[in-house]
Amino acid sequence: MNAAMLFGLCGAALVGFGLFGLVTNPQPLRKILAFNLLGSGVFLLFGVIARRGAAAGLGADPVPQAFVITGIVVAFSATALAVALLLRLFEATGQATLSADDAEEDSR
Amino acid sequence: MTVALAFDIGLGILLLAVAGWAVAACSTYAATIAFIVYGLLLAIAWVRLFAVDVALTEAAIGSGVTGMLLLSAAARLRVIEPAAVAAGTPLRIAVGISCALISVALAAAILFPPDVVFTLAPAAMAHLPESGLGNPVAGVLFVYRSLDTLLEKAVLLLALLGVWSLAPDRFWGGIPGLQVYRQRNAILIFFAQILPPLGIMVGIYMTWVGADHPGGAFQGGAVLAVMWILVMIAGLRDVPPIGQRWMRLLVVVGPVVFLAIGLAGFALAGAFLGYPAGYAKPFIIVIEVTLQISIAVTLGLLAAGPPERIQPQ
Amino acid sequence: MNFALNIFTVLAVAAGAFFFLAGTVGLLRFPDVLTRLHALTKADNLGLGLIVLGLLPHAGGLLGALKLIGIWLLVQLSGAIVTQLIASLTRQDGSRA
Amino acid sequence: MTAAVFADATTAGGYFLVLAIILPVAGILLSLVLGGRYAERIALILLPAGLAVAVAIFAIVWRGGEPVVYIVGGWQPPLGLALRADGISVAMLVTAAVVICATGLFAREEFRQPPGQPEARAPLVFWILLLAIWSALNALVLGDDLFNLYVALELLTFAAVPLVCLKGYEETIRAALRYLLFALLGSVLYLLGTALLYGAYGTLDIVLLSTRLRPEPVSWIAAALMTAGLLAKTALFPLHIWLPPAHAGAPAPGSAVLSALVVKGSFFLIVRLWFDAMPGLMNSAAAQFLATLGAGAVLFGSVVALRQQRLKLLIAYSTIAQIGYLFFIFPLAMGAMASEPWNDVGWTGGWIQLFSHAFAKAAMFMAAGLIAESLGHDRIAGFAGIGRVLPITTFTFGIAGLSLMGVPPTGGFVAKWLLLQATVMEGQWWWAAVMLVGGLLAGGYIFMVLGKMLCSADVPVKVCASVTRSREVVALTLALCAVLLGLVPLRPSALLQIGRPAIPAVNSR
Repeated sequence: MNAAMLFGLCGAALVGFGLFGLVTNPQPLRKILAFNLLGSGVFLLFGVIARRGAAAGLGADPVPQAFVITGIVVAFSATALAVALLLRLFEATGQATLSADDAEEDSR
Repeated sequence: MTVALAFDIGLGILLLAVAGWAVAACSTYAATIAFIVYGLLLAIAWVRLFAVDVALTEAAIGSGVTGMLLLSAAARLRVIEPAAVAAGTPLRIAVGISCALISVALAAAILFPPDVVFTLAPAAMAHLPESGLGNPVAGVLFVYRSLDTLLEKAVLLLALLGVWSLAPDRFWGGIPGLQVYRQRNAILIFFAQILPPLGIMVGIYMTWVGADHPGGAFQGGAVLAVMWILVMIAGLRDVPPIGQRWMRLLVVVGPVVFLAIGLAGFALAGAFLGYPAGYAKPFIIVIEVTLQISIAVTLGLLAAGPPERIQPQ
Repeated sequence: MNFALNIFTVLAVAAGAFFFLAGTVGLLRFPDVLTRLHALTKADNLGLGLIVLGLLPHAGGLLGALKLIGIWLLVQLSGAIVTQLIASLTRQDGSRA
Repeated sequence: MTAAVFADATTAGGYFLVLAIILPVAGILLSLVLGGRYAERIALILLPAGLAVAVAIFAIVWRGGEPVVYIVGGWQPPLGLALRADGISVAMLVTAAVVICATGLFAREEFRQPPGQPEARAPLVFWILLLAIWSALNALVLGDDLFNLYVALELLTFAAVPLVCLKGYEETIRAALRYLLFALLGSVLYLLGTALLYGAYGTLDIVLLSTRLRPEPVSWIAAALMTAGLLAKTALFPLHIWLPPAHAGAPAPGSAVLSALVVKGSFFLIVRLWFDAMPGLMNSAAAQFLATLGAGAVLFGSVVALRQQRLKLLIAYSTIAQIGYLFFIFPLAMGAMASEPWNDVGWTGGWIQLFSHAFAKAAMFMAAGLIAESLGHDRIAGFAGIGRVLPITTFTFGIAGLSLMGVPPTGGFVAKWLLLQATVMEGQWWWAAVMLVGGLLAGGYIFMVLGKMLCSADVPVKVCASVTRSREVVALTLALCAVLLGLVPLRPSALLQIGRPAIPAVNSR
């Protein structure tokens, strides 16, 4: 067991947590939050893979690190757009749920 | 067991506990705060994985600006907390089992690494001198895979446009609806006066050292963005209307310069996004500096939200 | 000399960690917002201050030492401001968390 | 063994690939700065230019019979990135270019910046999003690196979501949010798969990956995660729930692009993944599973479409059904017995289904938009007499519908005929049954609408707004494109096989 594997296991668990929250939590804001957790779990796996590829005097393979940096920025963009949509929905309807009248259809 | 490993185990357990809290907490507000704490812990984990560039990005953007966005949204939505109907227990159990299976599969993939570990680190280091950079991560972002970075800038811009597009027609070109402190708060104003000079210096420094050490335009840009947001929230400066030409210019200047230098590569280096031999570093620094400005403005505006009024308050 | 410095570091960092622990216990156990803030500031100021102090000999030069002190000062500043803000909000609301 | 398809050097004309991606991006940046009425002008200049680039790439690949490759920045994969245009990518490029150009022409009146007034919201946003969708699609079909494709996929998402709620109604905002959440889940699962693949094989370049990949658990997990993510984005049954409100809520030109092209982007990536990146991994169980979902989509989508009262929702459910047909490509083109799966007629059939559906569905959404504009509503029950008022549009709807049903001489017929032929050759008759039932159901919902349109009204039709002839002609042109595809000879196309790796279907380690 080393640090990379340890955080790899953390990443795997975080993906599970995030997925669970994203699918089961009915509130959009919590879904957005869970998406961020899920994303960070995926990034952590990239980080573990990078660490495993330490070579040539580097502590970690730089290519997956660059993927993660790009990924974090994309995830932030997604969060900003989703939050803006949610707040607009709240303003327009006074609610923040994904299902309007079709609640039954939604929770199928 | 070494001290380092004990620390890592503690950190891992803490990470999972806080993440679990963020998923399971009853109140959205508490969950958001848990998420911010989680982000900071995660940044430490990134340092432990020898990925300092990522740690800085995670702390600045992943936890910092994202956390701020989520927190302000949670504050606005606080009034309608229990509105949504929770999913049924059988569904939750089924989803839980499948998520656990996915986690186990991933854990297995991590615990049993391939016999041959592939890595691009030697290749990235071998060509790094050609670019004049010292930080291999910057090398990947701006030399080897700069198309990814360029397209990602386009993603950031589109997100901003998407946020703006949510404005009612009559407020188009108006002022974003950032929540500004209603009463002028002396303490906050003091803070917003004293911190930005320091923060701006740190942000510029981060970008500048990014060529050779951990840091770069993203992280530096995020720090600048936060300083700007602080000044706006304290009410020291007005939130600028999104219709103004200079603002639009600042938003696109980085990607435009990036694209222009990329196209110049056709003529100068024989390839799109190639740099002429020997002059790579100055070009990259020009790209990073302009990108930092654009990233700072874009992140700040993303946090400020869609336009909600025409006249200043 | 080296040995003495190491002893100093261990003692200072241990004392800092103790204040962090005490502050955290206070944060969890104290009854209302204001007393909790009180506990928290002890962790921030004293705890972090002692840890920084203990690490100074190992900072590797003047620049490193200045960076460490800079970190402590920044945390002081933001801690003080945020504490003030929370406290004034609490007073306005008159609510007890 | 696959030396011919290695992306090892930039080929002649490779810079066109860069232009295909970069031209729209340049347009986005310029439009943001100049704003106002320049956005439309920039788009209208770039539309023909981009079409010319797409046609040029098509011509180079068609003449040369070999993929066109561009090494970005001169950095070889796996460290760098390559762009690669093969037969299916150029066909997609041209389809996307034609549909986008037509959409641009069609949208001119709806999204016109009023002269002399301050910049309006909808026009600026629409033109930029149209260019962004184009750029993202081009990047998706040309990318040769799975992470580069992830960025392209996100670009597509961020361009598509604001288009859904451009009108700003509350139900469209809800639809957009739901779409975004599905799309984000999809791309994160895709990214998770790429992480595993990079960890196991040290590259994300598709060509390199196909040579390194071995059928082992980690590849399976990665493939499953990525496919699941992309299925959510493609809205394959049962992950379709976000599509109808999103596609029905967007403005007509937006719906046309979303339904015709955007969902195809992620489908294209699934095919790339299974046929190009992981050719050794596909087995008949996975293929049958995907096609079963497809069959479910065909039946479910068609039946629900029959029950719709609003035209745009009906067309959106029809999209769900038509997407289902695309997934028959997996069992039919991946026949385990065939040594050269690319010669299969199923491969050609599947792709022609994609292209003809793109043209027909874009035409149909435009026709629906014109009808809604002219009547002020899109309730099918109130359509009586519209055939007299908008004869061209009714005709457009009719022939687009014929293509969806698969009636000769349309592209839809060629596609379904080839797919049927493939089911016979592969001995998988059950898919044929699904296709026949799906065709009948499609006939049902198309004639349900057409019948209403063509019957004479008891009271004179009240027309809210007149519709210009030029827009009707644009929609008709797209529908005619779908018919033109019907002239494609009924045999496997050579173009669609350019650049396919000649790898045996089962790659043992």
